[in-house]
Amino acid sequence: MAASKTVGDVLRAHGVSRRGFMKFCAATASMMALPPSMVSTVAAAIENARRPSVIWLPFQECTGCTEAITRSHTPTLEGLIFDSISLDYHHTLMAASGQRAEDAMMQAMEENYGNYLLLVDGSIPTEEFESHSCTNGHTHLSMLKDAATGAAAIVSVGTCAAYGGIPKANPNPTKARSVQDLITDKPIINVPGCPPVPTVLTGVLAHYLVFGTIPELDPYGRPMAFFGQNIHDRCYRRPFYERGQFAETFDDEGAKKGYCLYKLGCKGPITYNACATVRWNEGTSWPVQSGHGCLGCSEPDFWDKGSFYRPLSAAYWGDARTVGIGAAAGAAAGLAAAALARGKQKKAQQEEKA
Amino acid sequence: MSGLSGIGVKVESGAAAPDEIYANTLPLLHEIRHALARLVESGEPTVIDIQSIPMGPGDMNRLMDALGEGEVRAEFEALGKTVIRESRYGGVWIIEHLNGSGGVAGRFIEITWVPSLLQAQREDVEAGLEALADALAAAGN
Amino acid sequence: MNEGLYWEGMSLLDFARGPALRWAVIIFVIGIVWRLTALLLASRKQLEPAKGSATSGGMKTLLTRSAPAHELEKNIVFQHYSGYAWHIGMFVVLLFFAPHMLFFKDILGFGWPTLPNLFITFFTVVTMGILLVLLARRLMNPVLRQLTTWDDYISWLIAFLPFLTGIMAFTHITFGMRYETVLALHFLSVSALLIWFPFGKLMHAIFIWPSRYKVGAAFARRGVRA
Amino acid sequence: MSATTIPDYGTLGERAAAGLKPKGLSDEQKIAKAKEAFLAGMTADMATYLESCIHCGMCAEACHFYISTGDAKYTPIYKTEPLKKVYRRELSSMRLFNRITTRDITVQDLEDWKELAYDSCTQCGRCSLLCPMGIHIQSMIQVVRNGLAAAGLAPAELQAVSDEQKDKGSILGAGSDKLREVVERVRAKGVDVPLDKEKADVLVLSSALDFLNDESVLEATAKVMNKLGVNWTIRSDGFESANFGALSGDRVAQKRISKRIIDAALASGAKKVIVAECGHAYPVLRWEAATNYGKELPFEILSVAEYFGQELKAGRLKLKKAGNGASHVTFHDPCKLGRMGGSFSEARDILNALGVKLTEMESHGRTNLCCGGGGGVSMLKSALPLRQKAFELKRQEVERTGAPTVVTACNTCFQTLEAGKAWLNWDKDIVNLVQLVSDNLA
Repeated sequence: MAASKTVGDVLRAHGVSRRGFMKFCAATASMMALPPSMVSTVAAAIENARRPSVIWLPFQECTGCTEAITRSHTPTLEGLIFDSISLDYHHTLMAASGQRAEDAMMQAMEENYGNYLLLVDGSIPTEEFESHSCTNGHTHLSMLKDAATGAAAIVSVGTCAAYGGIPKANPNPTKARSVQDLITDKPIINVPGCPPVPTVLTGVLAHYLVFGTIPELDPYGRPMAFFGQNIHDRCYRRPFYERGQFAETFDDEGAKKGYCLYKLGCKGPITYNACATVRWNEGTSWPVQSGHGCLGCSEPDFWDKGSFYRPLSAAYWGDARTVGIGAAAGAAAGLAAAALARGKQKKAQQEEKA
Repeated sequence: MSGLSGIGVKVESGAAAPDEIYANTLPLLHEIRHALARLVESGEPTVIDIQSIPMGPGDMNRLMDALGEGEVRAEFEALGKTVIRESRYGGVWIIEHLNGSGGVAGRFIEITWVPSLLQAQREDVEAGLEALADALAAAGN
Repeated sequence: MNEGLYWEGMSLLDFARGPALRWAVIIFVIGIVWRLTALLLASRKQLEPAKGSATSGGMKTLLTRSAPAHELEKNIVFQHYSGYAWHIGMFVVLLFFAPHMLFFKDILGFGWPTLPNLFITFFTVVTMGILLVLLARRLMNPVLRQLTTWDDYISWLIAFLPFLTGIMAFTHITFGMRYETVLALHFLSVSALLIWFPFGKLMHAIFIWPSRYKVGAAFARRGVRA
Repeated sequence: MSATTIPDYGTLGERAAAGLKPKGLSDEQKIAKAKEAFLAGMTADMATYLESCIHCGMCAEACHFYISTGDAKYTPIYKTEPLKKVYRRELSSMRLFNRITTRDITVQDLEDWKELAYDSCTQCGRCSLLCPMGIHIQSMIQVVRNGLAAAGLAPAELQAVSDEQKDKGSILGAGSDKLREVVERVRAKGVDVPLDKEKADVLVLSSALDFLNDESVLEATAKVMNKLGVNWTIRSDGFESANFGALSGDRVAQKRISKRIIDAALASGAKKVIVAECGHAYPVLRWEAATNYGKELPFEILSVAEYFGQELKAGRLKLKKAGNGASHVTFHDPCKLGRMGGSFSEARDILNALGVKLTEMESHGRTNLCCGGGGGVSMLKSALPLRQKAFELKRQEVERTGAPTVVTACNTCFQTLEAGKAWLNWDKDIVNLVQLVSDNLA
C-alpha cells in the first residue's frame, strides 16, 4: 500500500529536486501560517512523514467545498499536498467507479483502522429524516458513525460539516446536525467556510502531515493559525473604519473609493477566517476587496443571523407595535398605581381636615 | 464607456490607490531596514513572508516599486518557475515562487548575503556527483 | 427588517442582540410610561391671580435651569461642568460613533454623520474618567454621602458598564475573553441599562422635564424667573 | 429713624413657649399624624419633585446655612428626608419594592429633623432656584413642617403662637385691644387712622410684631395712606398680617388665620388688601390664601412696598428727592417678597424716585441671600448661633457694596439686620421702606 512510503519518497519519485523540495516546504510553511524560520523544521518533518490514508465522505452538501478545493489545487504546488496523502476514497470524485470505489474505501478503512484521516463535507440529517440522505443504500448518519470509529481524527470541511450550515438553517427541515454534534469521541478539526479557503484546508492537511498532530484549536474547533484573528482586524479597509469613512450604498462614492463596508452589513468584526491574508483564487482577491461585506460564513449558524446587509450594531429591538403595547401596559399599570395613591392622598387630606 | 461608468465598479491599480491609505508599505520597509542592520552587525539573516501579510489592492506593487530592481536576477525551474532577484538595496532579495500554472505560490523577502536557494543544495550535489560518476563509468573511463 | 433571529445554538452575542435587547426595550417602555403616569396624582388648582404665565415660565425653565445665575453657579462650578462634560461626552459617544448611529438608524429609519474613532475614543476615556471622579466624590463628600442610596451606586455602575465594555470591545483589551463575548457584554450592558432605567435614578433623564417645568411654572406664577 | 422698636423675637418666642400645652400623642400617633400630613401634601407637583432628586447635593451650595457652616446636614434636600422616605414607601409607583430598601420613619427621625426643618430653614427658596433637576425644595420643606406640626413636634415657640393666633386672633397677647390702643396713640400725634370703617376701598393690614412696642410703623403707613387720599381702613377683626400657622406648619391654623383676613376684606368690600411689611405674610396671603379658602377672591392682595410702588408709577404718590441723609443705600430683597413673592421692581422704583444711589449686592433680586431670620427662625432661641453664622454672608455682601445704609421692606429682615448690628457692632444704618417713604412725602 502506498501509505507506507514517506512524503520525501513520493516527491523524489515525481523528480523533484532539493531546490524544488525546499520551495515546496517554504510554500507549505507559508500555507500553514508558520514563520519562515520554521521552513527547515518543516522540511525535516516532511522528508520523513508517512503518507496518511485519507477518506473523504460527502454528506448533505452542495459540492461547493469539493469544487473549491479541487479547482484550486489540481495544477498547483498545493496540489502536491494532495499527492502526498493517500486519498483513498472521495465519493463525489469516484462516483463513476461504482462498487469498486466502495470496496476501496472498505479496504482502506480496514487496513488503516485507527490511523486514517476522515474528511467530511456536508451536514447529516437525523432522526426521522435520517434516510433523506443516503449513499449506496447507507444513511449518512450510519456511514459517519462507521467511518468515525476507525479514524485517527476528523476534519469537518466547510460550515455544513462543522456547524450544520445551510441545511441546519431555520427551520432545519431535515434535523441536520454537524459532525461534532454526532461524534464526540474523536478529535475533530473544523475548517468552516462556505466554502472554506482551499489554502486553509491544505494548510491543515500539511500540519497533520508534517507534525502528525491536531493543530491548536479555538473554542469553535477551528485551527488558531487560520482562525485566530477576525476579518476586521486583518482587513486592509480597517483604516477607513477608524476614520469613520464608510460606503453607504454599494454604488456610492465611498464604495468606489474602497471605504469600509460596516454600514452595509459586513460581519468582519465577528468573523474568524483567513480570507483577509490568504485570499482566494491564488491570492487574487477576497469578498471585501471585491466590494462586498463579509457574510460571516465561517461562523456557526451564520445563515440565521438576520440579513447579511444589516449592520452588526443594529440589534433586534422589536417593533413599533410591541413598543406600543408596552406603552399601553405601562400606562394602565401607572394609572392604577396613581388611582391607589390618590385614594391614600384623599384619605389623608380628609383626616387632616377632621 | 458610459454604461460601465454607471456601475459602481472601480478598477484599482497600484498607481491609482491613494498612498496613505493602504499603509503597509512603510512599516514593511522599516522592518526591512532593521533586518538589514541586523545582517550587517551580526550576520543574522531574515526572511519575511509577505504573502501572509494583509495587503490592500496596489500595496504589493507599491512595495515592489519601492524596492526596485538590483543587479542580480536568477530563475530556476522546479515545480514551476521561481524568480530570485536582488532589490536596489543590496542584501534585500525578493523571491517569488510560481506554481505550475503561473500563479504565485509564495513570495518572500530575504535579507541575507546570498539566498540559500541560489546555492547548490547538498543533496543535489551529492546526487550530481553520483550521476556524473555513473556517467563517466558508463562511458568506460 | 426586524425579522427574528432563528437558531438553535444561540450564542451570547445573538442572545444579546436579540431577545435580551427586545425584552429590555419592552421593559424600558413599560417602566417609563408606568412611572410617568403614576405621577398623575391630585393637584391643587391655584386660585390666586398669577403674576406671569406659568406655562411659558415652565417652558423657559426647561432650558434656563441648565445655566443658573452666576451668584448661584459660582459655588458649584466643579459639579456643574463635570456634569456637563459627562453628559456631553456620553451623548457624543452614544450618538456619533458610527455603529451606535446605525443602531438608532435601524430603529428610527434615518441616520446622521458620525465622528472618526479617534474622537470617540477620546470622549469615551474622558467620560469614564469623569464618572470615576464623580464616584470618588460621592464616596468622600459628606453632603453626597448622606444623600446617597443604593440606587446611586447601581445607577453609576449601570452607566459605567456600557462604556467599559464598549471600550474593551473597541480596543480589544478583553482580558482573555473573545471579542464576540465582549461585544455581547456591551449589548447586555445596554440592555441592563434599559431595564434599570425606569426604576432607578437614570429616570431623571425623563423626570427632569416635568420637574423643571413645574418649578418654572411655580415661580413664574409668582412673577419670578426660575 | 426707627430704632429697635420691639424686643428680640427669641425672647418673645421663649415667653410664648412657656404656655404651650403638649398634645400628648403617643409615638405611634406621632408617626401616623406626620405621615398623614406628608401624604396630604404630596400633590402631583410634589410627587414629581420627590421622584426627581439625583442626590447631587448642589442645593447645599445655595443655602446660607450650609455655606456658612459647611455642615452637610444643612443640605436643603436632606431636610426633606422623612418626606422622601414616606413617599418612597407609601406613594411612589415603586413602593412595594421601596419598602424593602427604605426604612420607615421613626419618632427619632422626626425629632432629629426638627432642627433641619425649622432652625436651619428660613424657607427662602434659594435652593429651589439652583436645583438642576428643578425641584422646589422650599415647598417640600414646608410639607415636612406640616408633618412635624401634625405630630406635635413643631418648636414650642412657633406652636404656642400659632395656637394662640388660631384660637384668639392675637399674637403674644397683642390683639384688637392692643391695636385700638396703638391707633389712639397714633391719632394723638395728629395722624388720622380710619379704624373699623364699615366700607372701604383699601384694607390695610398691620401686625402685632410692628406695634408691640411702639406705633411708628403704623403711624408711617397711616401718613402715606392719608396722603394718597384713598378710602382706606384698618379693621380690628382682621388686621394681623402674620400667619403663625404657616410658620409652625399647622395647616388648620394657617387656613383659619387667612380666613379671618379674607372675611374682613369681604365685609369691608375692599378692592385691595395691603399686607404690612411682614415677610411670610405676603406669599401666604397672596399665593396660598385663595386656594386654601377654596374660592377666587374679589380683591387684590399687595405688599406695602408693592402698593406704594404702583401708586408711585401711577403718579399718585409723590416723593421728595434724596431725603433723610440716606444718599447711598443697598437694598436687601426680603426673600418672601422677592423670590417667593415676585416683587422686585417696586421697591427699587421708590428708591429711584427718592434719588438715592442704589448699589446692588452681588446676590440680589431673585438670587438674594437670606438674612437668616425668616420662616419663623428668628423666633427660635435654639437657632441663634446658626443665624449668626449665616448672617456673616449677608454682612459680607453688604460690606462689598460700600453703602452705609441698608433698606429693606420686611419687618423680620429689619429686625434681623438690626440684631446683626448689635452682634457685630456694625456701623450700618438699617431703614425700612415704609418709614423712608413716609419721611419723604412731597
